[in-house]
Formats: sequence, C-alpha cells, structure tokens
Amino acid sequence: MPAHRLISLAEAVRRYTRDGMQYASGAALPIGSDAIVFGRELLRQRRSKLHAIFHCNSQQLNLLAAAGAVDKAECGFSGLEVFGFANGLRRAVESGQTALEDYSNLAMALRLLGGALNWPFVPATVNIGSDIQHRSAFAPEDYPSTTKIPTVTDPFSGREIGAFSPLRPELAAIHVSLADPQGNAIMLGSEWSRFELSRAAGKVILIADAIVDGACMLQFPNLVRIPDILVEAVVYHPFAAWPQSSPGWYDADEAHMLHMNQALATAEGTAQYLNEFVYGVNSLDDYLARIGDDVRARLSATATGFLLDPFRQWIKTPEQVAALLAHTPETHA
Amino acid sequence: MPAHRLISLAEAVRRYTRDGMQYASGAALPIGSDAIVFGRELLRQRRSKLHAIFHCNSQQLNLLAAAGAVDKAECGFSGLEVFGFANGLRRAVESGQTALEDYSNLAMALRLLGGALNWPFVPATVNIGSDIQHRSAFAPEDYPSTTKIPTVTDPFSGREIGAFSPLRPELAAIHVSLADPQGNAIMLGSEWSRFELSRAAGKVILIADAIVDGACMLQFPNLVRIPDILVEAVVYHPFAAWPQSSPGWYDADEAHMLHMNQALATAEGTAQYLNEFVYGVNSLDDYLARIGDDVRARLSATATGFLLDPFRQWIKTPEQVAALLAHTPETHA
Amino acid sequence: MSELPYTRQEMMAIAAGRELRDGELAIFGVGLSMLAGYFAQAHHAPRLRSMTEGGVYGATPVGGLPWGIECNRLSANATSFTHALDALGFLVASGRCDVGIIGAAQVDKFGNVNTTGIWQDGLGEHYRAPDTRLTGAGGANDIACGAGRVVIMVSHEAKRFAERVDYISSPGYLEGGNARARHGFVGGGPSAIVTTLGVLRPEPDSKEFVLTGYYPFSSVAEIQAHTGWALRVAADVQEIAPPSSAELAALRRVDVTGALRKPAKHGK
Amino acid sequence: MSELPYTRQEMMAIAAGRELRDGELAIFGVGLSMLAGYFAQAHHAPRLRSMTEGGVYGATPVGGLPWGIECNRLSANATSFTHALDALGFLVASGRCDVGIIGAAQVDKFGNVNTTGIWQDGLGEHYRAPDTRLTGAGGANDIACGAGRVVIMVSHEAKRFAERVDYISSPGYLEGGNARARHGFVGGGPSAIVTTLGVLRPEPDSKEFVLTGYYPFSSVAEIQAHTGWALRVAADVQEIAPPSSAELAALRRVDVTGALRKPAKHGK
Repeated sequence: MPAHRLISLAEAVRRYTRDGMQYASGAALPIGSDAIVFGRELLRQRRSKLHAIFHCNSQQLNLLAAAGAVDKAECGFSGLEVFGFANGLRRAVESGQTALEDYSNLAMALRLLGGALNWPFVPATVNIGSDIQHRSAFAPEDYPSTTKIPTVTDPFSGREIGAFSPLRPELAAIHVSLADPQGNAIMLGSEWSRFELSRAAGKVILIADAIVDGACMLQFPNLVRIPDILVEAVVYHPFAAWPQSSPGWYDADEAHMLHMNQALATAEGTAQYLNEFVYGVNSLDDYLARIGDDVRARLSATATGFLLDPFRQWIKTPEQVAALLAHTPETHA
Repeated sequence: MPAHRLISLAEAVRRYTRDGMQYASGAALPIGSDAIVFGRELLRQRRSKLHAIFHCNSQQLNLLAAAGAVDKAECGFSGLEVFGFANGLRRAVESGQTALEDYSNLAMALRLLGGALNWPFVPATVNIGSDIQHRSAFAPEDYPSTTKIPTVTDPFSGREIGAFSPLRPELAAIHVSLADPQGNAIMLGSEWSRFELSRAAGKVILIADAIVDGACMLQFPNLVRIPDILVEAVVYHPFAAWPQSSPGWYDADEAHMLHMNQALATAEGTAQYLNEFVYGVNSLDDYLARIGDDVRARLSATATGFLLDPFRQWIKTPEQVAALLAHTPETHA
Repeated sequence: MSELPYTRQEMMAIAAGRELRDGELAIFGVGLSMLAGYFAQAHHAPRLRSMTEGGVYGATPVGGLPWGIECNRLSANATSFTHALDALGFLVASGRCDVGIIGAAQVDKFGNVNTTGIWQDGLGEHYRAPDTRLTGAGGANDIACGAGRVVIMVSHEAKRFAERVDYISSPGYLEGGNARARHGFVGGGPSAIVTTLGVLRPEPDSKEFVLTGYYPFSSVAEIQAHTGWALRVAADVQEIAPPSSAELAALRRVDVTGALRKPAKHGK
Repeated sequence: MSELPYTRQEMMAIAAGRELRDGELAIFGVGLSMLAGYFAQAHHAPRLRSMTEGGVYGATPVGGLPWGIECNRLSANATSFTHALDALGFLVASGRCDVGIIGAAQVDKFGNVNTTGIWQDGLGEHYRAPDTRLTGAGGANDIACGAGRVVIMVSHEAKRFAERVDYISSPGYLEGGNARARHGFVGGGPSAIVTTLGVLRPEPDSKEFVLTGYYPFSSVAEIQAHTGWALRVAADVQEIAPPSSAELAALRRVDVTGALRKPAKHGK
C-alpha cells in the first residue's frame, strides 16, 4: 500500500480533471452531502465544457452551470428541494447553454448500478410511458425517442419494459464524512447512490470532512462502504459541503443557501459570487474564514452531532493531516 | 409501532412456515452466519417438501436435505468450503431426492436483487455459455435449456446476453449479529446477500445472536441495514449459527463441523444426529448445554470479539429478553 | 381567510394526511407532503411505516420542516440510513410501498404530473429547452409508477390544472382508462389530488379526475373557476370536515416552524 | 518427496502466487488459492489489492487457513465488509478485477472447469443427478467470466485432467479458439493451470493448454502420464525454479497451521 493517498484539493483537480470530461458528484440529494468545494476548485482552474452526472442537482451543479462550465448534465432532480429552483442551472438550461437530460432519481441509481456491473443495459420499469422516455434533450429530434430508454422484451413473459443506459463517469468526487489516509471511507446519513457510484466511476476521489486513523476502519469495517482499493486520492476539507449539510458535522446554512441561489439567478450575481467565494479564496483557512467563525460554530451545533461520537477518538487534527500532506504520497498503482 | 416483535423460535416456525414453501436462508457463505437453529426447528416441527433458496449451502441445508425435508434447492455453492463436500446434501442430490438447480454465487445475488426490484428478469453476463445455462435440474429434458437462463437482446448494441429469473422467496430467516426488539438489525462481517434478500422475501424473520436496546440503532443508523419496517418477527437465539461462525460472537466449531458432516453422510448417522442435536433439544438452555460450556467459552474467545465492543453497552441480558418475551407482542400490521 | 383558525395550506396538509392509514408503508416527498405524512403519523396512523427516498427510516423531523429528504432535521433520529436504490427501488418501484405523496407544478385531468418544465406554446415535435425550467421528476416518477396509490398535493390555481400537461414527468392515468396497463406499472396510480381548495378523485373507468370534496371555505364554483379543464363534479360531492382541534394540534406539533402558516413558496 | 524441503502443495501454491503481480486487484477463492494469494502479498506483491467473494477487503488471515471466504480467521482484521454483489458483481463480473485464482475438480484442455458433478458415463442429453455431486460453481464462474485473467489450481491426477469435462461449471476457452467471444465475456480467460506437477498455459490461437513448465521433482513424461488428454509440450518448456528460501518463509508465515504440509483433502 502507498504511505497515504492524501493530496490537496488543487492538486486533485489538476491531476484528475480535464475540460469536457464526464464528471460525477458523489452526493446525498440536493441539499445534503456533496463535495461542493470540488466544483469551486474546478472553476478556479477554469475547467469547462463538463458533462455533469449528478444523481441530483446540488449547489455544486447550480454553481458550475451558472458559471457556464457545463455543456451537458444528467439528473434525476434539478431543484434544491425546499430552497426552491436551482437558479443557476435553470438559467443555463433555459438559455440552451446546458443540455439537461432528465431521468428520475431511481433511474439515476439504476444507471449507476448498471455501470458498476458493466451491464449493457438496465431493466426499466419506471420512467417508461412518460415524457422522460419519449423526450431526449441530447437527441431532440428523436421523438418519440427510440434511443434514450428503448424497449426490451422480457424473455420469460414476452412483456415489454424499458432499458436504461448504464453510467460510467470518468471521475467521481465523492463527499464522505470520514476517510482514513489510505482512502477507506465512512458515510453518515443517507448514502444516496455514492456506493454504486464508487464502483461505476473510472476514478474516485474522496473529499472528506475529516481524516481518521486507519484503526477506526478496523473497528467499524461494516461502515466502510468505500474501501481504499477503489480510491485514487483523498482530499481533506472541512465544510466541504457548505452551504449544504453533512450529517454529524454541520447543518445546512440557510442564509447562504438562499444568498447563493439568489446570486446565481443572474450573470452579474454569479460573477460577484464567484469573485467573493470562489476565485478569491486562496486556501482552506481563507475558505473557512469566509464562512465565518460564528457561522461555523452555529452550523456545527447540529442535532446530528452525536452520530460522530463513536469515531471522535480517531479524528486527526488539522496539524496531523498537514504533517501527512507534507510528504507527497506515491501514485496509486 | 408494536411493543416489540420478539417471539420464540418454535412460535416463529409454527406461525410463518408450511410444508412445500419456498424458504430462504439469510446467511454469509457456507460456513459463516446462518440461522441454523431455524432449520433445526423446521425439522422438530416436521416441515417437509421445502423449496430451499440458499445463496450458498450451509450446515442448515446440509441437515435439512439429509433429513429428507428438501424437494428442491437453488444454490450458488453447495459445499462447505475447507470442510469439504456437504455430505447430507450430496446424498440427497445423488439419490434424486433433492433436485438441485445450479447457479453461480453472483447469479444468486443478482436474482435476489431482481426479486427486490420486482424486475421480470435480470441481465446475465455470467453463467452464460456454461452448463449452468444449458442444464436445468428442474427441467431436465429441456436441453440446451431455453427457460433457465434464456437470452435477451441488448437494445443499445444488439448484443445477446442472458436473463436470470428473479427470486422472491416466501420466507427468509435471516441471521443477524444484533437486533433490537422492533426488528432493526445489524450484521457484522460480510453481508453476503442478506440485504437484498431482506427486500426480496415475502416475509422476513430475524434470528439474532443478541438483542440490543433501540438506542443502539439510533447511534449507528448506517449499520442498520435491515430496518424494522421489513421484519415480521425477531427470534433471540445465542449461538444461532453454531457450529458455524458469527463474527464478533463465536468462531466455527471445527470438531462439530466435521462430526456433523460425517454424520450426515449416512441415513443412520443422520438419524443419530437428529436424535441427539435436534429432536431431543427442548429449550434454548438445553441447546446451549449440548454445545457445552467449555466449547462455548472457547468459541467465544474469537479474535473478532473486538467488533462487538462499540455495541456491548446496549446488549440485553437473557433475563431482560425473557421479560420482554413474557409479554406477547401484537401482530405486525 | 384571516378569520379561519387554520390556513388553506394546513387544510390541504390535513386532507392529504387523512389519505394515509395506520400500518401502511408510506413514502413522503419533501416540503408539504412530508408535513402531511408526519401529521398522519402523529394523529391517526401511529404505526405508519414511513421513509423518504433517501432511505431514511424511522425518523421524525426535529426543529422544523426539513429542507430536504436527507436534511439533518430528519437525520437526527433515524433508525436506519440506506440509499436511493433501496428506498425508491426495493421498496417503491417494486410495489411494496402502499402509498406515496408527491407534489406537482402542473397536473391534468388524468392525474399526470409535470414538474419538468413549462413551454408557453407547447413542446412540439422536437425537444427544446423549456421556457421555464422546473425541478425535474425526482423520485416522483418512481413513486407514480410503483406505489400502491399516490396522493398528489398541489396549490389550486388554473395554470396548474391543465387539460393536458406540457410534459408528463410522473404518470397518472396517461390518456385515461386503462392506459397504464400498457406499461405494466405495479402501482395503482393516483387516488386523490388534494389541493388548497378541495379534493379530486378519479372516476373508476375513465380515470378522469372529478371534484369529490370542497372545504368549508371553498365552493364548487370557486374550484371550477380555478381549474384549467372543464372539471366535472361527483354526484356525491360533499363538504370536507374542517381540521379538528386534535388534527390541528398534531399538525402544528410536526410543523414547528409554521411553514404551513406562511405564504406559499416555490419548491419541489 | 520426503527429501524435498517443501511439499508439492507448497510448490503449487508458490507457483500460483508467482502469477500475481504487485498492485493488481485480485480475488482469492478458499483454501489453497487463498494461501497462494496471501503468499504473493507477503512475498513479492505487497501492494496487491486483495478481496474475497464475500466482500472482505484489506484482510490477512490470522490463526491459520480460513475455513471459508468469510471465516473469522479472515474477518478479524478487515478494513471493509460489503457483500457478494459488490465483490463478485461490481468488482469481478464488471471486469475491474485483474486476476482471480480458482480451483477445479476437473479441467479440460481448453481450461474449462468442472466443480459441479461427475457422471460416470457422461451426462447425456437429459439432465440427471450426478453420480458424484461436487460443490457447484460458487463464485468461480463469475471469476472465470469477468476477471482479467484466471489462474486455475488443481492437483495433477489423470482423472482430473479430462479431454472434455463432464459439465462446464466455469468457462475456460469453451471449444477453444475465440469461442469465448460469442458470449462477450469481459474477462480474458485462464492464463495458467498450476498443478502439483507443473504449469500449463494456453497456446495463443487455439487456446489449447500445453505444458510450459515442470518442477524440479517432476518431469514431462510424468506430467503427461497424469494428464487425461494427449498433453502437448511447449517448445520452450522449462524447469520451474524451486521455492526460494524467502518464498518458502513467506508462504509458511501465511500458512501458519501447515495446511499445505499435510496430506491433501477434498474441498472446493
């Protein structure tokens, strides 16, 4: 095994991303866990023409689309739940800048399952019969669509159902609650489709709110749903999902959720947001400072905090993580 | 919610099983977790003509088949790993008493996945091209078989693959490490296919090595892979998997594994084994006594014992469980 | 409205909650539908087995309306967390779930739901970007295909009640009659559209939704005026009972931050 | 044999272990194949990423040969436990796994493996119960279909090396040549049959297995005499190096209870 797989956020984006790539977010629904900081860094490094695979939209996709970095997107849900429509994505879709291919939430999970299994297709008993089947944003002239969710005949009954195309995104940046330096990861709260995604993606980067000693994983192997053998690199980044929530660590930042979404509704607001919260952010310390000490303290006083209690003894301090990072890891074989 | 779902082993078998039923074991491979006590009770209550769905054989199927209680079985693996061939099952198969339909281990997992999803068929990229596809013990004259794993055409590529039939067993008796009285369960060690089975089965009974307070589940919700809403009843039964192992609780009983398998090799040996370790066992205390205090102590000194440490504070004593059992639970709505 | 001891949104949530029965397995979407579901559990269905599409089991919200179906306000007291494939696939699309509650931006006379987009002049033959992009199907399509029955909650405005939705995000009865059978859906389809003005239910054969109930503060004429198709009225149409004090108390225990007592916001 | 400082079983395990390369993702079956795999990790492939079909990751056996792929001897120090669908499906059948080691009761000249049953007079047209029931395919079929390459470990006896196996449990090259292509298997097929007497490898085009190596204690003639088909010999056949002292030490650290130094037993 390599000494560790920890690298910086900037290095992860530099090393594993490129313009035009199929990029997947590993998240828990629109307003929960998501490696939003990865999207911020993608924009800092001016990545563009992304093909975004987001099981659900999140503020990350909202931001990337608002900034004009997304040519294509595939989603099961494109809103922000109670926070309303995702204004940045909405604007990009309505203007035609981003082609958004619609599926349901189960469809996205099944397509990742099919990618993980390397199946040629996945049986579809949902999405059929609706315009999700009939209409394709990626092939608009094909109506009713014969290629998006074509029919397949069950050989046992002769019944016709649908067939989903499997997803195998080139890279997934998966948000996790805890990772060890090798890349073993624990997720708290709904997994959503991060388990399937970690197997479907060509490469996996973990973005972890905290780093724990490997002994934590040996104590709770049944919680390690992403083992190190699947992981290229681990990025340590507190408040990685901000302004969204991370169960155990912090609640959603209601004020910033609304502020950010309002900003992304216009090009001007987006430019201002990018300057303040993306381009101008130079380091992890700077990022945390912009969230604000009092805000972070308030968000950290989450009613879910007890979920972390069994693991606290193994959590490494920022200084311990920095010491590890100071030694460049070997490349993952 | 009902007050609790705890019932006795005898009551569980009385209430939820019948001759000729499709019965599934929830186990972790041939020599690990399995609700072997459930099979012992099936025989005490003289259930017969079972259609056994065992992802893998275990000493439970070995015993049931040896006793002549299994007409049909579907398995991915029918041995006992390093303990060798399963002599009881082998004898039943070779004599023609049990028709054993062969699949691979992945096939069984996928068929349970398909059952859980209520799919009409499951894509098969394994088992095709081998005699597992061509030969059917349930339809012996159909050769090469057109019904066991028929072909299906991928609508995207035109390529032909196979199609598995989904499994939806009438009842699953699933062995778990820890359950709360409501039926929330934690499994330690490989899940094997217990997660998928718990969703594919018509009804689920948990057989738990120990009962914990519900507070344990609230502390570790990500470990609760079988939530109470899926569960009919919970049976408390220490050493439920004996002579097999249960990670955290006890190791495999090498001597009894060999003794049992040797006994099951003949009708006489089976009759003797049944008399000594099945029919003659009148209670949980009697069962534990037949294993023997010293043997139980030795098996409990497992190197995996530390896996239970985070949960020990919530484990109920036998007396506490007995007190709960004394109050008949409401029937699960 | 100000003289009523409850809001129209609260009446809608309670009417929707009345659709749920004790012991059922139910899935709630986000927002109002979640409040309706947890209200039912708090009031008349204590053994309701609830989940969200994130695979959050056994939880009840704390601190107010959850921002989402995996929000910390819901994750603070769950007995089990799994995942989308489990909740939406193994338990809903499979047909195991008895009932689901979904929202709608647009709904038509056959209970088809649009949450994808609005095209001012219709979508036409070739797909194009919508004039107004909505939130997409989310899990609602899966619930609409698989749940035993579906309750649709929607604010009663004429623009939302269309003769034909611009885009079917989640299937109701499609073109009506037994059109669903063509696709083999295991779920039974929408059993009720519960709105801020009343309740609509499908006719047994045609599956066209007709008005079966109005609230103490609404009327048949008002409802028809706010419906974009020629809404027919059931022979046995009747006034729906107002919230009982016990119902209202239960709802407000769930809706601790009073989301249903504020002006309606856009959302899923 | 008694004069050798190692047993034939140990030679086989070491020869099989030599097939594994550092950094590969590898899946081990139970018994000897597991010892071969963990030997490789202990000796020349420290960064081998290993798993078993139970979804046991990061573990190394303690206290002796594990009784099974989920045995407590293996579960005592795992970093992750998942499940069969993950290990055999997501990681093996998908084509992600570089190499697998499987056993065989019978193997034929095209590397097809039988672990299902023996039929004295062949199986014939209609399926019937085998005269001798074996263990079934287990995960070996999935490994044979999906792993990048497969190493077959088998005790070298004529009855086990058949012109044609009674039943193909796990596909090798089927009828040879490119017969596998018909089924679209993502895995490449068996790269070696490692036995108690030597090593066989497939010819590039015909895919017929030929003898490429014999051990210091065996010979071409002995191997041919113990093979049930007319075994051809590769032009570059050569003697395989005996276990080095480092290899033997590493193997014996893994095989703490000396399973490979005892008489062979039946098993998977």
